[in-house]
Amino acid sequence: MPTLTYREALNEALSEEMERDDRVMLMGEEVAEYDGAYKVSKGLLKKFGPKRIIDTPISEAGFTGLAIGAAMYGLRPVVEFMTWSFSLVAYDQIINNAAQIRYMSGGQFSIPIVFRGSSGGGLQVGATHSHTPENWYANVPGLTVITPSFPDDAKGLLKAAIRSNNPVCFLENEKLYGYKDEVPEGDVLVEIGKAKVRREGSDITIVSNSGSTHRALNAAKQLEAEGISCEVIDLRTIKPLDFATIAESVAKTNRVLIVEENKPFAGWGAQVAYQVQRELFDDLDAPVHRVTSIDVPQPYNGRLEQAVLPNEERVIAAVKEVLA
Amino acid sequence: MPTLTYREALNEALSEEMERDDRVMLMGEEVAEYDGAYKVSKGLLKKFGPKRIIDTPISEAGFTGLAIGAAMYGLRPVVEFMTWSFSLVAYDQIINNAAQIRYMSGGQFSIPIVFRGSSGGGLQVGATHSHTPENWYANVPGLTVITPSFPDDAKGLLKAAIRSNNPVCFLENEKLYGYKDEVPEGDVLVEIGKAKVRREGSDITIVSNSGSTHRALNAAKQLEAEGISCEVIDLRTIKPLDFATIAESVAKTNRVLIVEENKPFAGWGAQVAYQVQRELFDDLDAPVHRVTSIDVPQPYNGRLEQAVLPNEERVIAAVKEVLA
Amino acid sequence: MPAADPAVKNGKTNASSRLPNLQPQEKINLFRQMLLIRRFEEKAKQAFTQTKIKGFCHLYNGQEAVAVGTISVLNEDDAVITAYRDHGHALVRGTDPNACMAELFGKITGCSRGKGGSMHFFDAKRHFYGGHGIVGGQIPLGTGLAFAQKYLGTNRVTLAYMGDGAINQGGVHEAMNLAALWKLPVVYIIENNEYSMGTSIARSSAGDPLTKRAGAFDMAAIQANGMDIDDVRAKTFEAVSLARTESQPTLMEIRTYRYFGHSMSDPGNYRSKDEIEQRRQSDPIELYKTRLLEQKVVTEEALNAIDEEVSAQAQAAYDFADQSPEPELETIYEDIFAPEDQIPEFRPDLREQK
Amino acid sequence: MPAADPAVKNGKTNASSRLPNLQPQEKINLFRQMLLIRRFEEKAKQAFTQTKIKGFCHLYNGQEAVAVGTISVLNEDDAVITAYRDHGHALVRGTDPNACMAELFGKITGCSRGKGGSMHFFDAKRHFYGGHGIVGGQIPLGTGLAFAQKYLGTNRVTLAYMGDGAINQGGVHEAMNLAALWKLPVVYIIENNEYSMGTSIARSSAGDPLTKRAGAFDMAAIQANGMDIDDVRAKTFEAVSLARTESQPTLMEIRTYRYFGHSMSDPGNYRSKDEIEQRRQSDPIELYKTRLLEQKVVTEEALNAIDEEVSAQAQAAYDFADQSPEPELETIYEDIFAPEDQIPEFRPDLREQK
Ligand SMILES: Cc1ncc(C[n+]2csc(CCOP(=O)(O)OP(=O)(O)O)c2C)c(N)n1
Ligand SMILES: Cc1ncc(C[n+]2csc(CCOP(=O)(O)OP(=O)(O)O)c2C)c(N)n1
Ligand SMILES: [Mg+2]
Ligand SMILES: [Mg+2]
Repeated sequence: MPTLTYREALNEALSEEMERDDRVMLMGEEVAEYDGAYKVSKGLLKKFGPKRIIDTPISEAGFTGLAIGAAMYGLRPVVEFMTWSFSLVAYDQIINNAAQIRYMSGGQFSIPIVFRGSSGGGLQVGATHSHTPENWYANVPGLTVITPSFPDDAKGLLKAAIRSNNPVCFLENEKLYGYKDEVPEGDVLVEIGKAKVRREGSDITIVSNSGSTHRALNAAKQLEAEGISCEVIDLRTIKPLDFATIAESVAKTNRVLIVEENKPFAGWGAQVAYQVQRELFDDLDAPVHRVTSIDVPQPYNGRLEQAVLPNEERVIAAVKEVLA
Repeated sequence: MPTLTYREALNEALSEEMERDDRVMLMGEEVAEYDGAYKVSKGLLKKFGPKRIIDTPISEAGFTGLAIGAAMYGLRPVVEFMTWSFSLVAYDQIINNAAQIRYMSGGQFSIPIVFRGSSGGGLQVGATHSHTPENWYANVPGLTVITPSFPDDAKGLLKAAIRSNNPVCFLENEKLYGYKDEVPEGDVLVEIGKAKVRREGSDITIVSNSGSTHRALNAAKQLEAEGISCEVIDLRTIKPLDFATIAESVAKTNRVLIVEENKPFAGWGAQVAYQVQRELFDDLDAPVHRVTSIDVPQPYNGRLEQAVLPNEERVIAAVKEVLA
Repeated sequence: MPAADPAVKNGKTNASSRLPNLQPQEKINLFRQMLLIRRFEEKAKQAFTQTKIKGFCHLYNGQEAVAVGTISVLNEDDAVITAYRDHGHALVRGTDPNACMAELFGKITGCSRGKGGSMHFFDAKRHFYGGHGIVGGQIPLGTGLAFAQKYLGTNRVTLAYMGDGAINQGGVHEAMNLAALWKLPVVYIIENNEYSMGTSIARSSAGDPLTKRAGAFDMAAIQANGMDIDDVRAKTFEAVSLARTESQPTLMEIRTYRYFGHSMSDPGNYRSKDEIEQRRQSDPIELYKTRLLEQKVVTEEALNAIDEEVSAQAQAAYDFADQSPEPELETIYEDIFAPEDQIPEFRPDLREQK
Repeated sequence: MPAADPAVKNGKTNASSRLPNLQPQEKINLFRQMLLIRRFEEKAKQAFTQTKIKGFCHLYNGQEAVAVGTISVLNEDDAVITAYRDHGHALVRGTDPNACMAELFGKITGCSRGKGGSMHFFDAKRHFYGGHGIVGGQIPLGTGLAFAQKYLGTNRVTLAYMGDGAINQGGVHEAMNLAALWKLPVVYIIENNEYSMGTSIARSSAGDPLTKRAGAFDMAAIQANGMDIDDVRAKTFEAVSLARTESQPTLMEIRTYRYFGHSMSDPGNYRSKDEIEQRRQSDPIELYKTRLLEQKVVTEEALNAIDEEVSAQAQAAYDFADQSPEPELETIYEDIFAPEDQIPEFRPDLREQK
């Protein structure tokens, strides 16, 4: 299998889907002539031309709304937010229009659109640029939220998202763009709404997503040396949640730790915790724990930021606490 | 004790605090000459003049940001969103600026500001106008979220919010504006961050807020006839959460139901459920359940909307399920 | 009402052909459409008072010449999108009055299956893209319709309506910049009825007239007298031609007036009865009626017959709505997601959610 | 660089007094300030390359005359707010270069205690209101500063800066409408360096020149040549006077240029070396140096001595930052909430959160 970076995998997904369907177009700041702020769209302008790869002014509310309107009309836009932190100025368009127009119109208009871009902290870009807005979108009826952790999923899920006839929020992770791994060749889709066991284990189930999956896996490796066997579930899709995969794992481990970069109060991990105790109450040998970001805005200083994020040390400590 | 409507209680709070401190001013659409879309600011223009009671254009991002800037400069603005649903176009200003500037500036600037307005569904105004955005704000470090259910709390908490030196999201409930109840006279504050047991009981703890508290209380009354004794905790403040009051109650009842109008996925109730199972695992005789809105956009039709909301029937059924 | 300023244009040529003269029957039809809106809304008003209609209900009374005049110069497959004051636009686009009234009543036979209500009418078949509740939010959407029309090479255009208050939303400016920059075939229409709820335009908007907002983006702009349907038609025709032949956007400001409150819930104390009474003197329907009679296009009797017809239509709509069934509770779970056809369905049954 | 258009004003009178002639020492001081910014940022550039500075770091190189010229006509207690390209503004406002560099290094001695970084400088004492990372987000804030200045009767004014790309944010238009409507003492300054990241202004903004955006709101507007500090001063003085004496806002467009990439991470392939080289010919510091020498205000040796001084200052700032301690981990929990003094504290200890 060829090895690609997460960035290249996304790029391939875009390129293949644009090739397949000329209603698909990409729009965002610096996506065309600059090849994307994070180079995800590298080479696409050359390949597809300025009609389909479109640089926008810094007008997120405007071009997000524009793309939703275009989707109502039958196009299948991919909107890049340079980072998801900048989607906040377009929040209304995503919530009220992308998510709701189909319902409000009694099903007359579909909104086949993908909102995508980098997200998350860890690169010392400060509080305004480091949001992890999964739950702000996952809470909203009508939206699907995807957060891939590995190149294969990045590619396969983005392709699926573009083929979905409904609005998808696709949150990439800036820290992972350079991450390299095997990606199956060709037209391989990954199913939306399916979690993946990225590591098998028997003592505890760790549920995570995006960058946190990597922290969980690293922690699991270290814990193995201490004789603790962790099963790591990468959610991949945050909403809809693949509860079946979690349940299967918990039936085996009877213990759950959630690792998420979301700020703690009503992050998606709270929802997972709720469902686990609700559905699997009798399976649980210990309460569900969470390792989340600390409930403060993101500091610039690197050491502080690392401490705010759900780092491996905290994951290891939490695993031991759940097992205690 | 005099009897006031929720609306009048809010009006008194505004009036008294503006009288006390002339840095307090009110700004929003139709708050002045129109006396407020829901008449919460009735008479205030006459009393305080156009310098302090200010009608704005329909520019939520603009005047929200303006008010935050004014707060940085030492004013204590109260910003009325005609409804919280319209705050979505100002989301960035609230999240990135109101909540974060103090932190990013290393503590140099405080943002003493109150964002307030009506929220919630139930009045058949459709999906764009019926949001219950508690968790979109409560998830954000730096913000305090208050949702009063009764006139006394509406007054006492709004007064406290205005006197806080930090940004507060104060979510009123359109359905409650006309609700009448006793309100202590004079300068009585209610503590932010403290829940209140609105009904004592021994079989189950119901945790709720805002309009849902009333539904919970009605359900509790009906259940009493069937010999089921419900304790109803009105959170009042969503964040920070008063976990102590919940814990005390659960120690007695060992069972918890959460009733919230939030859409279910990672609503604030998920956070409460997480904390309950985490901290009170051994106290629990049954999993925590939630009654939330159904995970669909708000329909216009009244019968459908009532079914989408956490109505009393659903609360009663859920209580019985938890007790089963 | 103040005379509309002469057309303001920012140095754009107008390559349009001439607005064709109307046949008598076409004129009568314009009259009929305006009157249908009025009679329809009188029924709606009554139904609201009877609490058969709930939520917010914004009447178009007084503004009828705008929707009828502007849409009359469109082709059937051009796109229309507007705000929450949308009954007129839907009716003119051809949405069945029965379906419109049924939507107000929240019935399953409504044009949005009872899910949208007054503010959220939709009719895909008739290229009516809503009915939008968030002030200004429809303007980026409308710009996107025009974007898609151009992308797909349709030679169609979009009319995107907003109120005078909506012009102060940031997204509106962002969209206008995009349309000017990318040369999109969209006509922005400000229905300037001088008030946003209780706020007069002087208290909400710097820059007079509002067409100056187009100047910021070197965009064409034009004003029309919204009480005179012929003026509305002529000016809209220019703008639509610019959009269709040169793919250039225009900002239109159409001066109009609403006689009733902002919505049914508004007592309207911010303006005097005198002011309203005075404005009623230049009622667009009366004005056009007089003109048609002067032109001897039609007799008074014929017009009265039309009134009876459309009144009957409105009553029939009321009856239809009233007798239509409520949506089944099951419909709560419908219309959220379009069925998938390129990937497997992946959404769990919400009914099973706990 | 293209000559700046003559001042564009929308029919506003200018009741200002005359801009006072500068004393030689004052002129030299302007030179010193510009050079300090440049030398400071050269050090910052070096430190970034050494990975002592992280995240995004946007240099002001080439634009120095804008911050120095505009702020030079302010009183000390007037307010300044800008975007993420904020090093120059902070230094001119008087923020200690050591504190600025330490902020870039993320140290506790930084002007935001290491929490803000390059994009989020703040200095309350010197009326510097940041340093803001969201494009355009600072413009409503700056409008609010001016609102408060007026509300409190201070007779102070606010300068609110943004880039040419920021002008396309909706909130910027909303704020300008508010300022014009409510007559707020704010001067909006577009630092038009012709690019927003890699996007040239022609590809981002309809309407040329950008001062037309003010016309939409009947707001005063004026252009200045940002390479010529004297022109910047003269035009800013007019705008500030209008704000101070008549409480009227102005939109300024100052034409400038940045020599380096958008941020340290930008290779800058979207423009040619030739273009940059050509622009460097009208470098604001060199230009002013030549002028001062021509005016015989100062000798070349004296200017060289100043260069040595500010270079030493920059080096000292680097050393200070390098040697400053990291913030304690405990500081994570500080600066979130202002202490309460009118109500009881009500927030639980975050350290105990699980
Ligand atoms: C973003 C937003 N803010 C506020 C409202 C509440 N609101 C609905 S209509 C309206 C007035 C709009 O006036 P205008 O644009 O002139 O349109 P008109 O009602 O006159 O047709 C307001 C403030 C809203 N729906 N959306
Ligand atoms: C809302 C938002 N969108 C996008 C960005 C990313 N971004 C940062 S700076 C920038 C370009 C801004 O250009 P301009 O306003 O001209 O300022 P300059 O960098 O030239 O000083 C962009 C797109 C952001 N920070 N905020
Ligand atoms: Mg209006
Ligand atoms: Mg620029």
